[in-house]
Amino acid sequence: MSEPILTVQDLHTHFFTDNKEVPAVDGVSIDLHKGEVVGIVGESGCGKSVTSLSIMQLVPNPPGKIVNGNIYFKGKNLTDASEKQMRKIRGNEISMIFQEPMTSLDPLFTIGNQLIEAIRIHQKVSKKQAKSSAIELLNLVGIPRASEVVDEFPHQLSGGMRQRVMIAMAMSCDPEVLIADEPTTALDVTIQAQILDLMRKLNKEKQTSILLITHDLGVVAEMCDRVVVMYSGKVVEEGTVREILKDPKHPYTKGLIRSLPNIKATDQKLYSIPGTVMRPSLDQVGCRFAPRCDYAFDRCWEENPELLEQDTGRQVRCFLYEKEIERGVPSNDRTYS
Amino acid sequence: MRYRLTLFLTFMLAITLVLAACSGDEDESAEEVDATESSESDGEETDGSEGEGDSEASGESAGDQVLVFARGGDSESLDYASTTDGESSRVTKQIYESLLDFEKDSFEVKAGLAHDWEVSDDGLTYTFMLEEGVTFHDGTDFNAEAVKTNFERWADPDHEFAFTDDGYVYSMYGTMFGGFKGDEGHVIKEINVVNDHEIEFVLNQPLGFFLQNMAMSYFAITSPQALEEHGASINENPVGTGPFKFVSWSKDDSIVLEKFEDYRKDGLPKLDEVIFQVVPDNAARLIALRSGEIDIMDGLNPDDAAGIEQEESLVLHTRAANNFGYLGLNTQKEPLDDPLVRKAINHAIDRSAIAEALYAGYAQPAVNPVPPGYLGYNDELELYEYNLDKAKELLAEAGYEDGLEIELWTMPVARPYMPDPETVSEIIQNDLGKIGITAQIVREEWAPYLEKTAAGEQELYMLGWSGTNGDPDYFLSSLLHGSNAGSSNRSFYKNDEVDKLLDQAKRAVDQDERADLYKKAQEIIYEESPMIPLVHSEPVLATSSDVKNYVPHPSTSESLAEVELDR
Amino acid sequence: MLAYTSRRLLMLVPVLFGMTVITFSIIHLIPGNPAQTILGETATEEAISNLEETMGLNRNYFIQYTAYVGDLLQGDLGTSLRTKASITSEIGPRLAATMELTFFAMIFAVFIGINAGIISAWKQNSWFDFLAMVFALVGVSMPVFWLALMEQWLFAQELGWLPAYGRQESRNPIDPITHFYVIDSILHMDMKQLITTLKHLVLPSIALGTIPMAIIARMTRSSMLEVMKSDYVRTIRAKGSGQFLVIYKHALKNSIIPVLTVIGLQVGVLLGGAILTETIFSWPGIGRYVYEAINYRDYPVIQSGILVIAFLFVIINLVVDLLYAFIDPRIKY
Amino acid sequence: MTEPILEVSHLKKYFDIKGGVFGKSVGEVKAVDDLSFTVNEGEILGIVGESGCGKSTAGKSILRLIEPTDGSVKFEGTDLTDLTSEEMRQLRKNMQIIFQDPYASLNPRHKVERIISEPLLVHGMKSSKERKERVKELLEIVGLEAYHASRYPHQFSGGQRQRIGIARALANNPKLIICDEPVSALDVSVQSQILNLMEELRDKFKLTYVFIAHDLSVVKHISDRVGVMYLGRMVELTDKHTLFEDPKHPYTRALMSAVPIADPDVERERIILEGDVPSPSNPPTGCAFHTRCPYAMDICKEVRPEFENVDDKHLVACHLYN
Repeated sequence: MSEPILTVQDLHTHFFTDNKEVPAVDGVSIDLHKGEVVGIVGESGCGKSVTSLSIMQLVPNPPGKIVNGNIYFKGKNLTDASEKQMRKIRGNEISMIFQEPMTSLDPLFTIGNQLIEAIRIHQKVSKKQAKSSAIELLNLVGIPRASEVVDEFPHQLSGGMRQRVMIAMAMSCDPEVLIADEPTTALDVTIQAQILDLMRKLNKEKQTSILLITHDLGVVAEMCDRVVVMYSGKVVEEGTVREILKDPKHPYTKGLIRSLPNIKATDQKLYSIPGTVMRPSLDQVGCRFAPRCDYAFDRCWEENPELLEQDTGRQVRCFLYEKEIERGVPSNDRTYS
Repeated sequence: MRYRLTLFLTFMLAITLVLAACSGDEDESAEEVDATESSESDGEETDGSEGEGDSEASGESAGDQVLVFARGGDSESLDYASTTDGESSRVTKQIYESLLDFEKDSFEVKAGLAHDWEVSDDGLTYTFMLEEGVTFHDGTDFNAEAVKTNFERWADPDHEFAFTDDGYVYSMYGTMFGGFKGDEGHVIKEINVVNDHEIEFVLNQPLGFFLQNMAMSYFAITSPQALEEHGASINENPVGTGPFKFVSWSKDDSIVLEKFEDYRKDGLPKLDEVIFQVVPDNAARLIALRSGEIDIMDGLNPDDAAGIEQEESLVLHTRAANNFGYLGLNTQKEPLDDPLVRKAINHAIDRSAIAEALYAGYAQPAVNPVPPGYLGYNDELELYEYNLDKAKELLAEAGYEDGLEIELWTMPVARPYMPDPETVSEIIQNDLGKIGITAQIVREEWAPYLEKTAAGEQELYMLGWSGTNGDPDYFLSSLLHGSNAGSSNRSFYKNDEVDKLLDQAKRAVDQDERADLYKKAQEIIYEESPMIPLVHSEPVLATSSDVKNYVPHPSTSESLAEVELDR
Repeated sequence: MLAYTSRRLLMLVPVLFGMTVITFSIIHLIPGNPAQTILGETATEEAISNLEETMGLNRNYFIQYTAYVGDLLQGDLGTSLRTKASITSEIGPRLAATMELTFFAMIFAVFIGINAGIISAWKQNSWFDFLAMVFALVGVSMPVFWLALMEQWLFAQELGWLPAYGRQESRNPIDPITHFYVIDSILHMDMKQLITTLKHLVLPSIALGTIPMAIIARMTRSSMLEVMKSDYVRTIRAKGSGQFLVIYKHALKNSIIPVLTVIGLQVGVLLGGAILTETIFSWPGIGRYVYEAINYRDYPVIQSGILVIAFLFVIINLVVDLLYAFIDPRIKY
Repeated sequence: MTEPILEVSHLKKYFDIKGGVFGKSVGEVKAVDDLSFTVNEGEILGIVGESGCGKSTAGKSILRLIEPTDGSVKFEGTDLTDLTSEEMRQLRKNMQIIFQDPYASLNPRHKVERIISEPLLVHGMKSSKERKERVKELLEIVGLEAYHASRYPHQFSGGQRQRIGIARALANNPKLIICDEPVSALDVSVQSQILNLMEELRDKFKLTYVFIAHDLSVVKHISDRVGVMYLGRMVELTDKHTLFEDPKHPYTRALMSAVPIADPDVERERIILEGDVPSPSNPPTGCAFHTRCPYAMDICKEVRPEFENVDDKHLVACHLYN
């Protein structure tokens, strides 16, 4: 495989509130290759959104700050980039769409105005040209009556339509990387299907790399090539989508999959992970999942497990697999993509 | 769109700041601009008065003889006879003239539009010889017919120029001449035009202060043609014979008068322009005076007066007293019907403390219910001594050695003679307490206060009186004549002897005789103490030291004809 | 928008009716005989009954009210008892004076207030933010008369830069056309007069505008902080736009709505409540007109003044509401 | 089967749209439009649909938390729509509701103790000691600790708050609970805890649920029968196995195919519906779904299909089956 287009290396983003330092992202590393769709999965508070904002250098500061780590985009380290350099990258080479299409558009400006703005920030085109490309973009993302919609305001559109507008905006400069932060969570299933379809199409046609942040394993299964599972600010497992869903290794991933009510499954009692999600903390010693883990043993409480890596790229952060991986036990097939 | 507006606002603010900053050298540059400017504005002004362009230009170049007189409030009306407002007569005094005039600093009568006058021995016929060759500002001639028209206008509500339907009431005429046409007490029987320059007033009964009245600014002469032309809006378009003619009035702001070139006295007026400027706030007015924006400021805070005296560029003036505030005693009510109690109270009030507390010393403790300097002011009487022992003695004599309780009604509004009624009532309450009188302060709204005191519901009460024509009758009769009990005599004082003296004085023509009669009346009043005069306030004002020949008149209205600026 | 506007205009009718009832009642609510109150201590009984007759005070309330409203509808506010002049013609120039002052005071307040609020929000917790907010707090609690006198003392007396009083130089008055002197001096093509007029506006505008400025600054700041946290601001930043665009285009427009409410209210307050400033700076405005009418118990003027101020207040708030609808497309017309 | 505990027939809820110069009503939003179904004792009826289909409005109208426009709701034979508000208040003891957002539905200024004991007080438990006991008991039932009673809502996680909401609903031993999206705000791992809890409680207290949700897999997991709503109407209703194995209505089918499944091996035909749900203020004529239906026929545009039995106890509103 070629060089990754985007590399997150040992990222630490901490939040400083009320004399407390919260390591929201605690040593996360992710690679994203050209044309690839990588999912970051985890429950709320696991640090997946902060990771994406860190890549864009949009973590609200204060209270948040990247305290350590590097983010390489096409070889350039974004953590060293100035605000001005970042502005050239944002929306141009790396775009982002957000979870809440209802609130992510400025309610006081027309769709067209906001799209034109996005275009004209990065491209020297006239307003008229920008408007026609805005209409083109709206057509591209499947908005009917695009030439009318440009002059409408966000509140006149449904959630699905707004998310399409967000995608159009994100695609306006043909970015190489699209970061989608829970793009369909707020949408209905039938609309979610439309949006996922659209994103897949863009990925195939324009070879846009997508970093898809979601809590929905179903969405992951439909969209992603590789998956990173996060828990409490740390990556606990990484692998291909098949590896993760069919052969989860980390007890957390396992629990997560088992606790899903499955539309195809029969009536048995759902499995549930006991306890509640642990907020990241600097004081924490040992594995962060230990308090909820069925397999936890003494060592888990005392020592922080390292991320173990197989040469296939499969990674797990769990003491249970130390031996297995040392022995080089092959994982399930790697052909799936 | 939003930030285009912001940019506009930035621009506006920048301009304002630049204006503020570059004002230092504005004067020189203004000169240059003015040359081109005035020619331009001349061309554009079509309906302005003819002389305006010239006077403005000359005003600019001469610059000096434009006097700004700053005062606290605007004039009510420039029709002097239909108002009693001092700020109005201050201005009309410059525009209009009466048949007679007062001396510069007193109420002594001198010639006005009439250079001479004769009184018949019975005091019923007054003949005035009028100045010849006098014209009104509108160019029409001043003559006896004009005088007659004016007096008839005031006397007869049905007169074509009375403007009764527009709310015009000539209350001062009614007060001074005993009522209006057809009223029983109306003193003017007929007015006869002898010839163009001689006019004769025939009275029903003698009126001791008739000449005094003729000098009042309330009875000045308006051009009959202007009355014809302006009708009821004569109050905004005054046309008289005075040293200055009216130019413009911007309400609550300024009244501009300019020199009347054809003024009957040669060489007068000296000023080219007079501007009466309203600057309501005392402190702001003083700042404006110090910064040279104004030349005369009326209504100085007594507290600031001492400071002015130190400043070289400013001159402090005092206006002679023309009013007094008093503590009234309802002589019909027990225990105030006893003169001993009244005298006891009179001895217990510390007038100097009041004068000091309220006027920083710019007031005189009052002896008589007439201001000093008035005809017949009795200067032989001495101030009731502030003597608590004597007061207690008198109280004991009256049978109140154990003290008594009494109501003290306090005014709800400030008046020139009583700038802070609340404080005065507290001082009085405190003083009375010292001799065992417990005073209960009663507060009423202004209208009920006036109605109830006129009805005699009060015991002790506070009020005051301000002079108009400078005649003692206006004080003594109004306040203490038995016939006025229940209206202006709220002490309900009835003393036949005093009434008789006042009536005689009102009818007497000889001024010395009148003075004697008033002095006698004051003696009795002094002894009986129906009211306790507190203080005569002496208003202070300041001018820039450039202002010459300025003499404040006790009536508040002085002619500025002789004033000049020396800078 | 048209339907919304006309609906709002229709809603004015009962408001105006209520206003006339209140102003009409003023004269009958004071204790004692109004005629006595008006005429004061030297009034004769005859004068009192004359005045009652002229003012129609002896007729029944309903007839008086009908006559009052009838006159109002013809644009006749009555006659001032004190000056005997038509109130309609007297009130015009004063209204112009007040409106001109209010306009400039609000420009000052809005410009400084909004910008200070924006910068404070932008540089939250910086020294500027700290200073600006301390200043705003002081501004809100500073007595207007004190500020005004300090201004006069410093800029008029000590430095001599700016005039202490009035709308124009006493020695060189303007020939009024509209009574908005800034407009008048432009109409006269008189640059010098314009400069003079503007110079006269500086100190009173600052005195009058300081409290609204402080209120607007605080309001803008908190409103901006709220908006800056919003999702769409994040979106705009993710598009790669600079702070200036974010703040002056998007955040400002979004945060202006609560600020607009404050501006509307403050304009109303300034129109009616500028008595102190108008007195100290000798500004012949409507506040002083009514205040003096109260002193002289000139009831027709009090009634009309209050009515006009209330009317303006209602109109301004109507304009503010229409502006909301103009700025925010979500408001249903 | 036993008598139905709840019988909803022809329930309608229209909201007025205000507008024009005088703010008159210029139209209606037909949030719930002629909804009929029954719920048997001890049963869990799931209601699914996308946002705006009227499922939450239906839930609230049943309890008369908002007044229905028309139709009747019978609870154990009593018609709720005829009751006075006082009678209704009495009856609410037996019928409770749990909301989606546990945080918004708990007063943030009250302690848990007060939140749970309030319905007890309302329904006549005067003794404060008794109430304390009951609160403790309820907290334990929903898997919390007794000491939690003295805390404020913000001190809890989302799942714990939903447990508090459930405890409050259970306070007066209701027979019927309407669950309005009770787990959709929760994380997956917590969601399963709550679902399990709800199932346990149903068995333990013989509860009946009307379970409103948009997540098909959740509904399928918990329900006995499932109704599918579209634009204020029920389009299909049957027991869950039949529904999920043999969905009849084209909308139901599309809905099911749209649910992503967390299994990369599952291959299926996906039906992607065009466009959005039409506005309920201006619903299409005839069958409301015809604008997006891949099988739409001419009749669908004109005639509104009846909601009738197709197979045994399988109600469908579609012209394809009539």
